Amino acid sequence: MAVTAAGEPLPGQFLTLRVSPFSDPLLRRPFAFSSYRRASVGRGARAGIVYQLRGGATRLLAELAPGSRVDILAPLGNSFPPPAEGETPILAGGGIGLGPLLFLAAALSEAGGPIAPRLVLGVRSASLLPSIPLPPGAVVCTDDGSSGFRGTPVDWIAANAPEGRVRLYGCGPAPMLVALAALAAARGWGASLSAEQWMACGVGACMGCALPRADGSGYLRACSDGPVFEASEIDWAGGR
Amino acid sequence: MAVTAAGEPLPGQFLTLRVSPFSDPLLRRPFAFSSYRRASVGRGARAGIVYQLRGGATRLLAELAPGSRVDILAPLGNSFPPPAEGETPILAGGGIGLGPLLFLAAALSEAGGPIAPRLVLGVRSASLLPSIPLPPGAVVCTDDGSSGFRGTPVDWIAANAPEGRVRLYGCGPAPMLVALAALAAARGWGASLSAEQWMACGVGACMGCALPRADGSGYLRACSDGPVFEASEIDWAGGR
Amino acid sequence: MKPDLRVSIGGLELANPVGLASGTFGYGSEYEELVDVDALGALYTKAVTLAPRTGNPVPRIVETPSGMLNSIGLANPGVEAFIAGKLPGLRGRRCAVFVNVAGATEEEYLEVLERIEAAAGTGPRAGVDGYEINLSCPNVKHGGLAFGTDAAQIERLTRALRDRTRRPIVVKLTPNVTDIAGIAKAAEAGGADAISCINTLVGMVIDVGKRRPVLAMGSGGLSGPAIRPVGVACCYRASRAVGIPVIGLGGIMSSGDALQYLLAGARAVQVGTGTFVDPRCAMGVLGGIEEWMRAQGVERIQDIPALLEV
Amino acid sequence: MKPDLRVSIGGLELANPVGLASGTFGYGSEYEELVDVDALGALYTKAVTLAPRTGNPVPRIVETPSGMLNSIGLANPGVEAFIAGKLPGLRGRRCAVFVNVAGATEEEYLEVLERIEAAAGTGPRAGVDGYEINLSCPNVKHGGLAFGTDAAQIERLTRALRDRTRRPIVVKLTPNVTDIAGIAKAAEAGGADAISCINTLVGMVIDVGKRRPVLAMGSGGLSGPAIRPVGVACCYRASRAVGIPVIGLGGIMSSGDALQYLLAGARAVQVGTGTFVDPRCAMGVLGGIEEWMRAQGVERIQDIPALLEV
Ligand SMILES: Cc1cc2nc3c(=O)[nH]c(=O)nc-3n(C[C@H](O)[C@H](O)[C@H](O)COP(=O)(O)OP(=O)(O)OC[C@H]3O[C@@H](n4cnc5c(N)ncnc54)[C@H](O)[C@@H]3O)c2cc1C
Ligand SMILES: Cc1cc2nc3c(=O)[nH]c(=O)nc-3n(C[C@H](O)[C@H](O)[C@H](O)COP(=O)(O)OP(=O)(O)OC[C@H]3O[C@@H](n4cnc5c(N)ncnc54)[C@H](O)[C@@H]3O)c2cc1C
Ligand SMILES: Cc1cc2nc3c(=O)[nH]c(=O)nc-3n(C[C@H](O)[C@H](O)[C@H](O)COP(=O)(O)O)c2cc1C
Ligand SMILES: Cc1cc2nc3c(=O)[nH]c(=O)nc-3n(C[C@H](O)[C@H](O)[C@H](O)COP(=O)(O)O)c2cc1C
Ligand code: FES
Ligand code: FES
Repeated sequence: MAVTAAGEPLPGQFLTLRVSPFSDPLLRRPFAFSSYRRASVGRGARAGIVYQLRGGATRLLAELAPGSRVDILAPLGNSFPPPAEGETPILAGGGIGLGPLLFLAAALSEAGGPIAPRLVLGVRSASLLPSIPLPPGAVVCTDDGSSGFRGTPVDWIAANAPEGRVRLYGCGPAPMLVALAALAAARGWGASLSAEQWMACGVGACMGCALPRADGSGYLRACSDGPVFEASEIDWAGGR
Repeated sequence: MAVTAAGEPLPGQFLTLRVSPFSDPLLRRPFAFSSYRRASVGRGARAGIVYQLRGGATRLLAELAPGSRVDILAPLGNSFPPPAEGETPILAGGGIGLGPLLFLAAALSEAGGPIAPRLVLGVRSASLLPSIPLPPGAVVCTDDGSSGFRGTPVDWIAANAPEGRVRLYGCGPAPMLVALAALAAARGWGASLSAEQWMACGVGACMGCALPRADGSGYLRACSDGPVFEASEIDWAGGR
Repeated sequence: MKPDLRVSIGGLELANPVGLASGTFGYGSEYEELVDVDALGALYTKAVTLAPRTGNPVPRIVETPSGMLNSIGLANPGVEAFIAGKLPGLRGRRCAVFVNVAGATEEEYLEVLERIEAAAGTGPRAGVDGYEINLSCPNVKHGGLAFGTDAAQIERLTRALRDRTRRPIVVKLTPNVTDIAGIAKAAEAGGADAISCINTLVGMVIDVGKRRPVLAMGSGGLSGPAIRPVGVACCYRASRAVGIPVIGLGGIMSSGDALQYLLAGARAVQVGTGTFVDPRCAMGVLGGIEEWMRAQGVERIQDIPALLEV
Repeated sequence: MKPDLRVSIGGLELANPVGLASGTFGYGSEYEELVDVDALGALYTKAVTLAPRTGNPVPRIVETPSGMLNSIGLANPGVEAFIAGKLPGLRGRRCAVFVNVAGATEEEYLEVLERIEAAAGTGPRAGVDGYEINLSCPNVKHGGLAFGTDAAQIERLTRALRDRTRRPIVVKLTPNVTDIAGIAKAAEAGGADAISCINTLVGMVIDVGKRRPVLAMGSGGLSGPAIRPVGVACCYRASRAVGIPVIGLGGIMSSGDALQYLLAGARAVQVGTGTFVDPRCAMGVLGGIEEWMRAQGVERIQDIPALLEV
């Protein structure tokens, strides 16, 4: 049975799902939306996620037969803010951070802003590249150089960023977020980063998904204050 | 991966299986063999169980795709003794107690004793009849009379038993075993009953599956002293 | 015949026995769109302490087999911000509201309660109908062992709280003790109107790859279905040790689980971790209890404990 | 380089840190065809008491979320039958054998140990290499609370046992106490060579349909993965309270789980319920520990606890 809150997801928002009726694995698992298509005559709404096999829940997810029903709670969290007037949007994804950026890239293209968004995806090695089509102009980076640019998305962006104001949109592992925040600070760019943190409730009730504020004054909740934060708000290295 | 002890199963023996790699459901589940066919040239050995959906483990079992591998430990426990010279074998099964009796009936027929075994199966209602072929001459009993004889296998046997010595073979819910033991005692028949008890180890190590001895002197283990006991050995009403 | 689901705690009538456990439902607004809180019997707030607490360093949670550990660390805005920011919203609740009170010293507990008493007033819709005293806070005076482990101290604290409010006081017991019956008796002797049990069990998970505890604080509190058998056993013992009602919790995911607690002697239950797994868990628990009572012909909640054959 | 897996407990050398927990492996013969016991470090026998015990009424076990409850009730043939029937078989073991000793009074513990000492003699292949003292038996003199809950009594009992044997004594701690560190210290003060923790947690499951506890005894002991976080936390605390080795157990199913215990401070581990789920569990745990040590370049088992960053 799907427990679904009303509303259409925006890029950056996530869902939580429960894949097992048993008590192990127990907690719902969060996944970012990677696409959303409104319902139209004769066709239901359709949402997508991109996920990576990690442990029990993702294994069960992968074993689900097509057409299976899963218990979903969505949409949750905030969303990526649009680029300000004159900002070039650059989307940096690491590994499973790709999902929400695909959604954002599609939304930005659809909105048809003056500057086309550029997606930069980093993976460790070519074999880890997801088997889904990337948007036009996407740059692939691999740590080992086995495909595309050798290095991280942050390296690529540092070397190839256009002149003028940039807004970074980032989602990926903590070290990448740390590097993106540092790059944005050094260049004076805006940066909207999507945080990952273990979650219990996903709706702001348990304080489990806390992220340390950059100014040391306490914590913000990844699930309901985020998952998207302005890079300067969070101590990205202190989250795990 | 199948952890299998050496040896071919005999009627009355059981296997334990683990259906989930997660820790809920946790314990292995015991099921009696309902058939066994030796390996021959070009064809592997094949064993069968008959099971009923009850809770989590049997649900997972039912959801397994054909050809799935499961972790099995077998054969475990003792087996039904053959009927003594001149004893008519009557096999009384209640619900899921059918499995081991099917195996026994086949083995007795194959052994070709002087007197053909007679299987009497009881279920609450026709809708609960298993969808597997029963051996020739099998009698079906339903509590509500919706198919075959109205009443329990014990009622049928009490009314229809042949003259002379009988050996009862029974497997089913506790009330049925109690009634079978009483019938056998009253008529002076031998009776080999297969016990059901919750099991943890299945091999005699944990003392979890204890059954009270009829003489009050202590307990026997369903898994390794049984599961088959002479009816007079056990206090059948004291097991749960 | 519709079963009578009402439960009385120290003179306060709860519409039904199902509540939402402290720390798992915030102050009631977070799950607003998903859960009809007012259809339930009670809401137990996140702990309120004297000063604001930002909470423990992160990570604060980790999943375990059929459970989870948390070390949230009583993150809360402090009693003044609670009064200014949360109490007004709670005044609109139709279910009973128990404010969960915590502190590191006896004085802190008393001060929190006094300030809320003063702010809430005595009229209806006060925003607070009772207090749940969380004794699992490390006790600075007792070398870090939690408050809830020393019977004499619990009796004294309960009595001091008792003197300061006419609202029902529920004392929440930790299972991390040798003799929960003795602790329950101490709370009763101090004048508690009810006890709730259990709080979390102390647990630890180590990240073998990183060679350090997963939680930044090292250990945390274990909750969820894993601890249900411990909770039911504690409830069974505690309810036989005292005459006041016992409120059972720990790992309740379904009405069957809740009925285990009620049969074990509880007069009411709370759903904690279950809400994380399924936000509508508590509503399902309530529906299932009512259905069971109907099917079994049980008329009143308080008749359930006597049905247990031992 | 092959890691050094040896572990020393009171001068006794175990070939490796993995043992089979008391009560889950009988006296070593039941799993014979499935498990190469002698490849492991130690076998801890089912409890031995003075008189034979038939054990508790049935049902004795029930599954719980990620765990199980048991109330076997120390079913065992008694010390004399143990000596006559089991000791000879144990003399053939190449792994270390710890005889688990239980009793309802102090005298009973002493008597069991003395009789085994006398029967085993002092030569090699005695059938017993050490003792594990099970303190979770309800203590008749202390109103039914288990032995393992009173520090002074544990120290006295351990000292009395110490005076009667030169073989290593492992005192097994129950987690059902307020202060496990204090209990561990008492065992050390009494002369224990090691402590093992944890024994089971008290739990209860109620059959809502039958309106009675599933176990005939009402409550039982909770084991399995559900309790692993509690075991790791106890081990962490106990190993910081004492200088003697700590043997960790509770919910170990994999080498990763065992490494949590070793990093938490344990010098050795035991596999209990895990053997029920997978008879080869302990062998897998052993293999995985060795592999991990190799991959991480850790030379000796006793170097592992220091690797934990806190
Ligand atoms: C807001 C948000 C959005 C996410 N979006 C995606 C997505 O689009 N695609 C995707 O593949 N994954 C996403 N994740 C991560 C995803 O939730 C985890 O991969 C998943 O929970 C793993 O579950 P498991 O049972 O398979 O693995 P587990 O066995 O639970 O864990 C395996 C490993 O994954 C890590 N992990 C587990 N849970 C979390 C968590 N909540 N946050 C971070 N790391 C975790 C741990 O390091 C653990 O060791 C997102 C997480 C968050 C918080
Ligand atoms: C020696 C032996 C042979 C068996 N042979 C068969 C067989 O051939 N076919 C078959 O369908 N079943 C057989 N059973 C019973 C079978 O083991 C249970 O149906 C199964 O364990 C239920 O698992 P579950 O997770 O689906 O249900 P659970 O959720 O574990 O339990 C559902 C209900 O089933 C009952 N139950 C659970 N475990 C046991 C158990 N070990 N013994 C008795 N009752 C139990 C309980 O009353 C429980 O309420 C046998 C049991 C034993 C001991
Ligand atoms: C994330 C989290 C936070 C909690 N915070 C509190 C708290 O502030 N005060 C309190 O008394 N109990 C707190 N608890 C304990 C729960 O109220 C409850 O006693 C415990 O989780 C067992 O119930 P459960 O298994 O249903 O979750 C918290 C539990 C969790 C999981
Ligand atoms: C069926 C069973 C019987 C047990 N019997 C004993 C016993 O006789 N003596 C003892 O000290 N511990 C006994 N225990 C406790 C275990 O040795 C162990 O401490 C506990 O189960 C936790 O470990 P585990 O989670 O790996 O099982 C028993 C446990 C089980 C499950
Ligand atoms: S996951 Fe509960 S507050 Fe964010
Ligand atoms: S199930 Fe362990 S002895 Fe029978």
